Amino acid sequence: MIYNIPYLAVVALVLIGLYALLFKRNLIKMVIGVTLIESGVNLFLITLGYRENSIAPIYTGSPGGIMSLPVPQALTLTSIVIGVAVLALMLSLVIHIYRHYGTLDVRKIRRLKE
Amino acid sequence: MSEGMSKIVKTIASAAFPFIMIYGLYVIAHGHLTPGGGFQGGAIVASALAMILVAFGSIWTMGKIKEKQLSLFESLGAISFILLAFLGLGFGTVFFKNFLVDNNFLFGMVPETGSTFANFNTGGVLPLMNFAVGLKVIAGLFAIVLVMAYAIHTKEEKL
Amino acid sequence: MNVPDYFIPLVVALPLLGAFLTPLVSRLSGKARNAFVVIVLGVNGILIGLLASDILTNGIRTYVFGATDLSLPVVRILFEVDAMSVFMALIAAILSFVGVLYSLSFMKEYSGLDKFYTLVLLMTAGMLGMMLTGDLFNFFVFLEITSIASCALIAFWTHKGESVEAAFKYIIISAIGALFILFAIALLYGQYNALNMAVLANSIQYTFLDKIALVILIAALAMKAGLVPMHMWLPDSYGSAPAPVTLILIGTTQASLYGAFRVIFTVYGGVFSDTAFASNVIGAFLVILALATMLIGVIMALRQSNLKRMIAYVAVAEIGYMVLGIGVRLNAALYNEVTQTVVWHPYTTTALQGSILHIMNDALTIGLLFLVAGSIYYATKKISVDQLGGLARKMKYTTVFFVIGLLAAAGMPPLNGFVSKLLIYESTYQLNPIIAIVAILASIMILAVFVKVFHAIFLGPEQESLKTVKEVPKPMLIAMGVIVCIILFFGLFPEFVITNIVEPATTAILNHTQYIGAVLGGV
Amino acid sequence: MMSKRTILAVTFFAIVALFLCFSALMMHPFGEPESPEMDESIIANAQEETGANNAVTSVVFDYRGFDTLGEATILFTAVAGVILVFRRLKK
Repeated sequence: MIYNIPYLAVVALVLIGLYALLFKRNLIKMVIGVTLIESGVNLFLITLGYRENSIAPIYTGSPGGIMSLPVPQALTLTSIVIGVAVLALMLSLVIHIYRHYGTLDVRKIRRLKE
Repeated sequence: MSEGMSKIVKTIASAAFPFIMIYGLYVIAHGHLTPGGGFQGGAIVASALAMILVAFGSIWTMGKIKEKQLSLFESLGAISFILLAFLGLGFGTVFFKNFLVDNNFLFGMVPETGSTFANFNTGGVLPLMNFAVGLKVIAGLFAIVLVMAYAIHTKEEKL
Repeated sequence: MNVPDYFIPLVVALPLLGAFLTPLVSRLSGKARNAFVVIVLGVNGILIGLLASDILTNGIRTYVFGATDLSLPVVRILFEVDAMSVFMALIAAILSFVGVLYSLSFMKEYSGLDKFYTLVLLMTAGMLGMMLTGDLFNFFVFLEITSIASCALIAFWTHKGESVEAAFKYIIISAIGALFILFAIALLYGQYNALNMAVLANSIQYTFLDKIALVILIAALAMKAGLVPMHMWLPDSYGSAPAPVTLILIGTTQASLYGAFRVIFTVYGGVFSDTAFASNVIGAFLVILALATMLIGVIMALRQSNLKRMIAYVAVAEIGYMVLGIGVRLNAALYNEVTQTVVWHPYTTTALQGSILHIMNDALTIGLLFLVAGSIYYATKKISVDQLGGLARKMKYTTVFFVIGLLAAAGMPPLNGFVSKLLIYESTYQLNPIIAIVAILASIMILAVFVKVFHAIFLGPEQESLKTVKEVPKPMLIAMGVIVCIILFFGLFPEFVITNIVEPATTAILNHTQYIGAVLGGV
Repeated sequence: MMSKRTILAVTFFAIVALFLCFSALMMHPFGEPESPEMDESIIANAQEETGANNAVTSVVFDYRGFDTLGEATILFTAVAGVILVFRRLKK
C-alpha cells in the first residue's frame, strides 16, 4: 500500500525509539529514544490532518481551495511543548545522576533493586 | 569555558540578537493572522537568548538575570493567561469565552469570511493570549536553559 | 443542593491559579505561602464537596469551555462530571489537603519549599483535571501535568541518589505511557474525527484499529497504575519520595486507574454490551494480572527491610484488588442468544462496587501508613526496620494510627478495608472460588507483613540510639487524625457510604448511554 | 548469551512492532481522511466565531483553549521542576 508510507515512517520512528529505550545502556541514549517516540507520535498526528492538494488553514491572503485539518496541528503543537517539558526534566535528572554516580551506564547505577 | 566564547562569536551574537528578537516578537504579535503564535514566537526569542547564553557563558548571564526573576515573569504570563480565561467567566458567560470578539473595543473586529487581507485589529482575546503565552514561553524556556547551563559550574551538595 | 455551573471548571482552575500565584506569595514570607496553599486547597475541597453533593443526587452534568451552549459537532472541550468523577475528585481533595497539612511541619527544614508547594498544587490540579474531563486529549494533557509534577517531587531529595534514580525511572515510564496513550488517541481521532469521549463512545465500531487502541490504552494506563508486569517503578518512587508526596502519588496512580475505568466502561462500553467475547478475554487477562499483582506485591513486601518500600509493595498488592473487580465484571459477561444482548449476573455489579469502594479505602489506609512511616522517619531519621524498635512508648499517637492503618489494610472488621474486601470476596467467589481464596490469602499475608513490622518497630527492645525520640508535631498528628476519622467513619457506617456514594458511582460508570446522552442528547 | 531480560525485551519489541505495522497498514489512505466533520465545521466557522484568520490559532486558543492552559501549565511545571532539582539544598 503505497499510500501508507507516511504511517510506516511513523512506525519506523517509534520502533527506533523503542529500540534505543530497550537495548541501550546509556541514559542519554534512552532519553533520545523517548524523544524519537515522541516525534513519531507527533508525525502521526500531523499526517492525520493532511488532505491531498490542501493549503494551510489560514485565511490571510489564502489562494483558496480545500484546507488541511486544523485540529491535528493544534494537538501537535501541544504535544511538542509537552515533549520539551519532559525532555528538560529528564536531562536535569541525568545531570544529577551523572554527578552522583559519575557514570551514565544504566548497569552501574542501579541501586534500587527488588 | 565559563568566560564564554571568542570575541568574534560575542560580537556576531550581539549583532544578530536584535533581529532574531524582532522576528520572534513579530511572530508572537501576528499569531492570529499568519503562521505562528505565542509558543512559536516565544521559542524563537528564547533561542536568541540561548545564543547569548552560549556566546557569553552562563556565569556572565547569571550576573545579568537570575532564574528567580525569570520564574516571576513566567508566573506573570501564566497568571495573565488564566485571568483572561476567568474574564470570560466574568464578562461573558463561561470560562474561556472569547469575550472581546465582535465589539468595538480592543481587537474586536471580525474579518469577512473567506480569504482576506491581514487586519491586526481582529481576534478578540486571541492576540492577548498570544502575548501572555509568549511572555511565559520566553521566560520559561530561558529559565530552563539558564539553570541547566549554570548547573555545570556547581557541585553536588550533601545535606 | 444545586451548585452553579461555573463550579465545575473552578475546581480545576482554582488550584492552577493558586500554583501560578504561589511564587509571588512566597516573596512575602514562608508563613503567608503556607497559609495561602492551605486556604486554596481547603476552599477547593469545599467546592468539590458541594459539587459532589449536587452530582450524587441530581446526576450527570456537563460544562462547555468557551461557549454557552453545546453545538454539534462537538468541537469544544467539555467537562463531563458524573458520580464516578466526583467520587474520585473527593479522594483527590482529601489526599492533597491532608498532604499539604502534613508537609507544614514535615518539610519545614528543607529548602525550595515555594517550588514544592507550587508543584503540589499543580499535581492536585492535574489529578482533578484527569478526573473531571470529558475529552480524551485533555485527559492526556492533565496526565502529563500530573506526571511531570510528581517526577519533580519524587526527586525532591536530590542529595540522595535513590531519589533521583527513582524519579528518572518514573519519568521514563510515564513518558512512554503517555506517548502511547497519545498514539491510541490519534488512532481513534483518525477514524472518527472526534476527541470527545461521549462522541467516540457513540460512534465506535470496534474495528481492528479500535482493538489496537483499546489494548494500548489499557496497557499504558495499567502501567501508570502499577499493575504487575509494569509495577517496577512504583516501589522505587513511593519509597524514595517524601511522605506527603507519596500520599498524593497514590492519588495520581488512582487517577490513571480511573482513566482505565473510563476507557473500558464508557468509551468502549457500547462494544462490551454488544459482544461478550472481547469482554471475556480482556476480563480474564485482567483477573490473572490482578491475582499476580496481589501475590507478587505481598511476597515482595515480606522481603523488604525498608519500611516505605514495604508499604509500597503492599500498595501494589492493593491495586490488584481494585483491578480484580473490573476483571470479574468483564469476564462474567454472558451472551444471551434469545434476546441477542449481553447480560451480567448481579454479583458482577457487586464486584465493581467493591473495587470502587476499595479505591477510596486504599487511598486512605495506604496513605495513612505512608504518613506513619514518614513520621517515624521524621522522629528518628531512620527508615530501615532493623534499626528501629520500642517506639510505642515514645510515640503513642503514631502507634495507634499505625495499628488502625494495618488492620484496615489487612481488611479486618470493623474498619473500612473489611467492607470493600468482603464485597470483592463474595462476588469473586461466585465466579471462581480459587480467585477468592487467593485474594483472601493475599490479605492474610498483608496482615502477616504488618504484624511483623509492628512488632519490630513499636514493641521490642528499645534501641540505644532512639532514647531522645519525641512524638511528631501537631500538624502531622492532625493530618493523620483526619484520615483516621474518615477511616473510622467508613468502617462504622458502611451502608451509608455504599448507598450514598458508591452505588451512584457504580451506576454512573456502568451507564454509558447516559454519559453519551448528556452530550449528544436523546436519553 | 541472552539473559532473561533480553528475551523479554525482544518479545515485547516484536509484539509492539507487529501491532504498529498492522495499524499503519489498516489506516485510511494518506491524505484522504474520512468525513472530518469536526474540522470542517471549524474551518467554516473559525473566522466568524473567533475573529481570527488563522484557524490553527483559533483552535489553540479558543476551541481548545483549555488544552492550551494545560500546555502552558506543563511548561510552568517543568520550569518549577528544573529549578527545584537544581536548588541549593542548604537554607
